[in-house]
Amino acid sequence: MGNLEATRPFPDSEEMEISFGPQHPATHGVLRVMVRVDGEKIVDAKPIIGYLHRGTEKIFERETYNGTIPHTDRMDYTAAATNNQALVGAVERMMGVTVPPRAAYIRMILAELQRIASHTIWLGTHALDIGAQTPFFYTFQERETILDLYEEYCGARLTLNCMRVGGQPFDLPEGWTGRCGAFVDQLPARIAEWERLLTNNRIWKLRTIGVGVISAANAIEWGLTGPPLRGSGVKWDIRKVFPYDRYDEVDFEIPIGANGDTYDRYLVRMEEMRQSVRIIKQCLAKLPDGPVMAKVPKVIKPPKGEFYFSVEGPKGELGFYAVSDGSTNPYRLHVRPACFINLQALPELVRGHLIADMIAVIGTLDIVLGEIDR
Amino acid sequence: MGSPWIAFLVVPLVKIVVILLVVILMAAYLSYFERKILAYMQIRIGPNRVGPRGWLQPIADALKLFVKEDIIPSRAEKFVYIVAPALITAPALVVFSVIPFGADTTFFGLLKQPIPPYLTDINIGILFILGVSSVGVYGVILGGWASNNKFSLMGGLRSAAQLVSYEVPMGFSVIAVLLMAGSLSMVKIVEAQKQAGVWFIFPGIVAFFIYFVCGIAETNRNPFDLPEAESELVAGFHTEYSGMKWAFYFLAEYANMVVISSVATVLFLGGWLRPFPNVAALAFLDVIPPFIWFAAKVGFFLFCYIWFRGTFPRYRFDQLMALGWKVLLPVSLANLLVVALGVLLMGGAR
Amino acid sequence: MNEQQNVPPQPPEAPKPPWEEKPVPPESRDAREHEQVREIAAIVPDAVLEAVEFAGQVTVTVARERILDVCRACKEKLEYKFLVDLTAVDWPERPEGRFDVVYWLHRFSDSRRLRLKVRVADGVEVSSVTGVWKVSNWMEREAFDMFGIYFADHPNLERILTWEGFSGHPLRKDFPIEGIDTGAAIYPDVYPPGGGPVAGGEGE
Amino acid sequence: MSLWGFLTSVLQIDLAQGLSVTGKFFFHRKATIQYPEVRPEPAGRFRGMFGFSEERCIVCHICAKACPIDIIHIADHFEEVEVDGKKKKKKVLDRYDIDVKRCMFCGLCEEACPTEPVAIWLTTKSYETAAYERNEQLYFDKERLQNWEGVKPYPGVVPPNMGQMPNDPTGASSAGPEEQKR
Repeated sequence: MGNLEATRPFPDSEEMEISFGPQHPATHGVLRVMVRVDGEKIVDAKPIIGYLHRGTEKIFERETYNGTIPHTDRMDYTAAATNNQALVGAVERMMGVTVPPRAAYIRMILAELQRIASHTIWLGTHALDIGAQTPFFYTFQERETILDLYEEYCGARLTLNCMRVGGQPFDLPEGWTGRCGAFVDQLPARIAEWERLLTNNRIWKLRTIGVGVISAANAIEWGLTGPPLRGSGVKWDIRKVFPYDRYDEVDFEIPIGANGDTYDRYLVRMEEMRQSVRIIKQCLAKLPDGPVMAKVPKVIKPPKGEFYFSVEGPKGELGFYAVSDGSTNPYRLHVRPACFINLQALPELVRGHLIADMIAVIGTLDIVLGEIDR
Repeated sequence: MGSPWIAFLVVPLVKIVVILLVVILMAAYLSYFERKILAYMQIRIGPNRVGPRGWLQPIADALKLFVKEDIIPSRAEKFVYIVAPALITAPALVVFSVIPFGADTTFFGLLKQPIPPYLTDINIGILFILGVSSVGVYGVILGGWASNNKFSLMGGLRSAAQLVSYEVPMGFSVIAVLLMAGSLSMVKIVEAQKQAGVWFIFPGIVAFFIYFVCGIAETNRNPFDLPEAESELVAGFHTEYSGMKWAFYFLAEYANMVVISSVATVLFLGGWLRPFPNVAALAFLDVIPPFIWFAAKVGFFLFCYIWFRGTFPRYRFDQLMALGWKVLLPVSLANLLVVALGVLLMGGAR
Repeated sequence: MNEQQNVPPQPPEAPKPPWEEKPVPPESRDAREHEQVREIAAIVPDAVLEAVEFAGQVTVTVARERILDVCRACKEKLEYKFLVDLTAVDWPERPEGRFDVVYWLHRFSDSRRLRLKVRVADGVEVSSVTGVWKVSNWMEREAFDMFGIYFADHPNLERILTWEGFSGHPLRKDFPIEGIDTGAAIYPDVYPPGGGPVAGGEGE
Repeated sequence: MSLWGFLTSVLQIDLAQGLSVTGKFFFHRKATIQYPEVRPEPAGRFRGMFGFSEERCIVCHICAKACPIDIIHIADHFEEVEVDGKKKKKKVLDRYDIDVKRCMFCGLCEEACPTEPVAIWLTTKSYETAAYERNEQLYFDKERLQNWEGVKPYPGVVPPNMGQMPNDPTGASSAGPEEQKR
C-alpha cells in the first residue's frame, strides 16, 4: 500500500485528520469539522462553516422593516417566532412604539411554544446522535401539535412570519387558547416519559456526564449564552435580566446546572420546557382583551440611530443590532446569532475527548446552521 | 431408507438447501419485522406500501439491491474489498448446520422413520459455533480496511476490539452451561435440560444475562452498534459498500442475530423443549410441535434485540471496553466458580 | 375592524393607552456626562471622542489607537466580562474613516451594557481584542470577511462565511446585491475559468 | 454507591424503565397519516397557493411593493371608461405575474392588499405546489392565477367568475367578519 503511505497527512505522527461533514448524519446540517485524531482521541477540532451562507444581512438592507421579517424566519428555522420577536422588538424600541398588552402576551405564548418546539427538536436529534432513536419520534409528535397551533394562528408551520412592527398581524383564532391550553396541560406528562427513557438510563449518563465540560468563567469568556451558559451554573436569562414583552408579569424560574457538562445542559433544557409550560399557562390565564396592533404609521421609518435588542432564544441570546439612517430600509441590521457564538467553543469542549463525544457535544450545543451561516 | 446414498447425500443436501433458504428468508423478513416493530414503538406504522401491509417489502429491497450499481472505490484494495462480505456471510450461514431446530420428527407422518430436522449433531457443536462465528470478524476488519475510508477503518477497528473483548466473557458464560450439561454437543445440551427437568436459565441466570449482552455486542447491535454507529462513523465498516456486497453484510448481521438467539435458546431456554419438560401436568403443551417452540423462543430473543434497539442509546467505545473487561469478565468468572461449586455439590455432571 | 370593538369604552378624560398614541421616537442625546462614560473617561483619559445615548443605550466612540486599552480596562477594571457582540457598519462617504467597528459589552454586576465604537478607514488595521475576550475571534473573522477590516494580532484572520478565495466583502455598501462573478472555478472540467455558477446569480 | 443504587443497577431498573416506555408505545395509536389517501385539511389561515381576482384588483401595486423578494410583476395602462355617463380614467391591468417558484409564502402581499375582500390571497388551502419544471410551470400569470387547477375560492366568498358581481356588497358581507380581514 505505497500510495496510502504517501497520502497520510502527518507521515511521522500517529495522528489522522478526518473531515467530518459537511455531509454527515450528525452535524445537524452542513457543518464541517476538521478533526485531528490520535486513534479515536481528538487532538484538535476546527469547525468550518459558511456552507449555508445566504447573505441575509445584505438582503436585510434592501428590505423594508416588515419585509425583513420573513427573512429572519429562515435563520434559525427551528425557532422562527423568537427570531421575529427579536427583530420587531428592536425596531419597535427604535420607534418608541408600545405594544398592546394582548399582542405582548400573544408574543410570549408564541415564543414559549417555539422554545418548546426547538427543545423537542434538540432532544430528538441529540438522543439520535447518542444512539437512542425513539425519543426523536416522541418529541416530534409533540412538536407537530405545536406546529398545528402555529398553522392555525398564522397560517404557516415553520417559517411563521407571525409578528409585525407594532404588534401582531392577527388576533388569536376562535378556540385557539383552549387547544393551546390542552396541549400544555398534557405536555409535562410527555416530558416525564422522555425523561424515563433517558434521564436515569445508565448509558445516557455514561455518555453525557463529564462530557464537554466548561466552567462558568470559561463559558462567559467564550460568550456562551442560553442553556450552555446556564448548564455551567450561571443564572443568566434575558427574560429576567432585561424583561421584554410582559415577562416581568409572569412567574418562572431559571434552571441552572452545576457541572457544565452535557448531562447538565440536558437537564437544564428539560426543565426549561417545563418552565415554558408554566409561562404559557400564566399567559393564557392573564391574556387581556384589546387590540393586537399598536398605532404605527403605515410606512415604518425609525429615526436615525442605532439599537441593539436581544431576546432569550431557545439557543441563547439572539440579538438584533439595527442601524437606521432615517429611511424606510434598515441601514444595517446585524444579527447576534447565538448558535454561531456557541459553536465557537466547540474545539474547547471536545479537545481530549473521543469522536463519539464530539457528536454529543455538537448535539448539546444545539446548533442550527441556518443561523450560524445566515 | 433404501440406499445408504440417500441418507448420506440426498437428505443432507435437501436439508442444506432448505435451511439456507429459510435462513436467508428469515434474515430478509427479520428486517421487515424490525422495521415494523421499531415503527410501532415509534408511533409509526412502518413499511406498508409493497404488497399487503408491506409484506413484500423485503423482496422489493432484495431486488433493489440486486440491480443497484455495485461501486468499488477507485482507491480500494480490490480483492479484499470483494472477498470481505463473503468472509462475514459464510460463517454466519455455516453455523446453522449444527443448531438443533427440533427433536427427531417424521414431518407429520411424511417420512417412515423420524429423522433429525437439523443438519448434523457434532460432539463439539458449541465449540464449532464459537470458532466459526469468530471468523466473521475478519469480514468486518478487512472490509473496513479495504475500503480505504477513514470512517470504515475506524469502524473495522472498533469491531475488531469489540468482538475480541466480548468473546471472552461469552465463552465463560457458555462454559457455565457446559458444566451443567456435561457435553459440548448442542443436542446433548438440550437433552440434559430435559433430564434436569429445568431450563438452564434458572440455575444460570447470570450466565444467561452475560451471554445475551455479549451476543448483542458480537452482532454489533444497539446499544453496542459502535462499528456502524451512524451518527459517528456514517455507516462504519460498510460505508463504501453498495448493492449486493452491502446486502451480504446486511444478511450476515441478521443471520448472526438468529444464530445468537438460537444458541441462547439451546443453551438456556431448553431448545425445542416446552416449559418444565418433566412436569406431566403441562403435557397438553406438547401438541405444539417442538420446532414451533424453538421458533417462538428465537422470536422472543429477536424481539428483545429490536426492543433494545428501539430504546437504548449507544455506548461509547471506551465504555464498551470497560464494560466488557471490567464488569462482564469478572462477573462471568465469578459465576463460573459458583456454577462449578454448585455442580460439584449437586452431584456433578452426568 | 373587529379588534377595535373589543376595546372597552374609555372614559373621555382618561389618557389614551400608549399603543393608541402616535409613537414618539426616542432622540439621541449627548452622553458625555453619563455614568458609564465617565467611568471610562476616568480610567482611560482622552480616549473618548464622542458619547451618544439613544433609547437608553450608550455609545462611546473611542480613538482607534486606544481601543485595545479601553477594552482591556473595561474588562479588567470595569467588570465588562462579557462581549455580547462585535460587528461593523459601513459608511462609505464618511471622511473620518469608512467603517464603524462596534463592540457591545455587558456587565453582570449591575446588568448594564455599553457600546464602544471605533472609526476605521479602509485598509487601516484595528487592534484585535481576541486577547481580551476569546469570543471575539469568530466575530472579528466575520467582520473581516464581510467588510474587509483588518484586525491586527488576530490569531487566525481568515474568511469564515464566504469561501477562501472569494473576492470582495459582501456587506460593504458598494458590493452589488445581485452578487459578483467570483470567477470561482467550481467545476473546472465543466466550466471555463471565470465561468461557472455566479455568486448571487439567478440560479437558473 | 448506596445499597439502593447498587440494587437498581444490578436489577437494571433504569433500563427497564426505558423498555417500559417503548413497550407502552408499541400499543399506542399510530400517528402516521397515509398521505395520498388521507389528505389533512390545512387550517383556515394556512398560506398555500395563490388565488387572485382581477375584478377586485385596483392596480395599486402595494402588493408588489410589500413583497420582500419582488416576485410580483405588475404592468398597467390607463383606459377611458364610461361610468354613469361620465368619462373616467381607469387603470387596467396588463400583466399580473407571480414567480411562484421563488415565493416564500410569507403572506405580506395579502396583508398589504387594500381591497375588501382582498384581491390576492394565499388561503386556498392548496399545498401541493410541486411541479416538474419550475420556470414554466411555477410562473403564474394573471389568467393562470385565477384559473389554476385546484384553485379554491377565498373562504366565505363566492368566486367572482361564478356569476356574482365582484364588489357586490351582499356578496362581500356574506363572508364572516372574522374571515374578512383575517
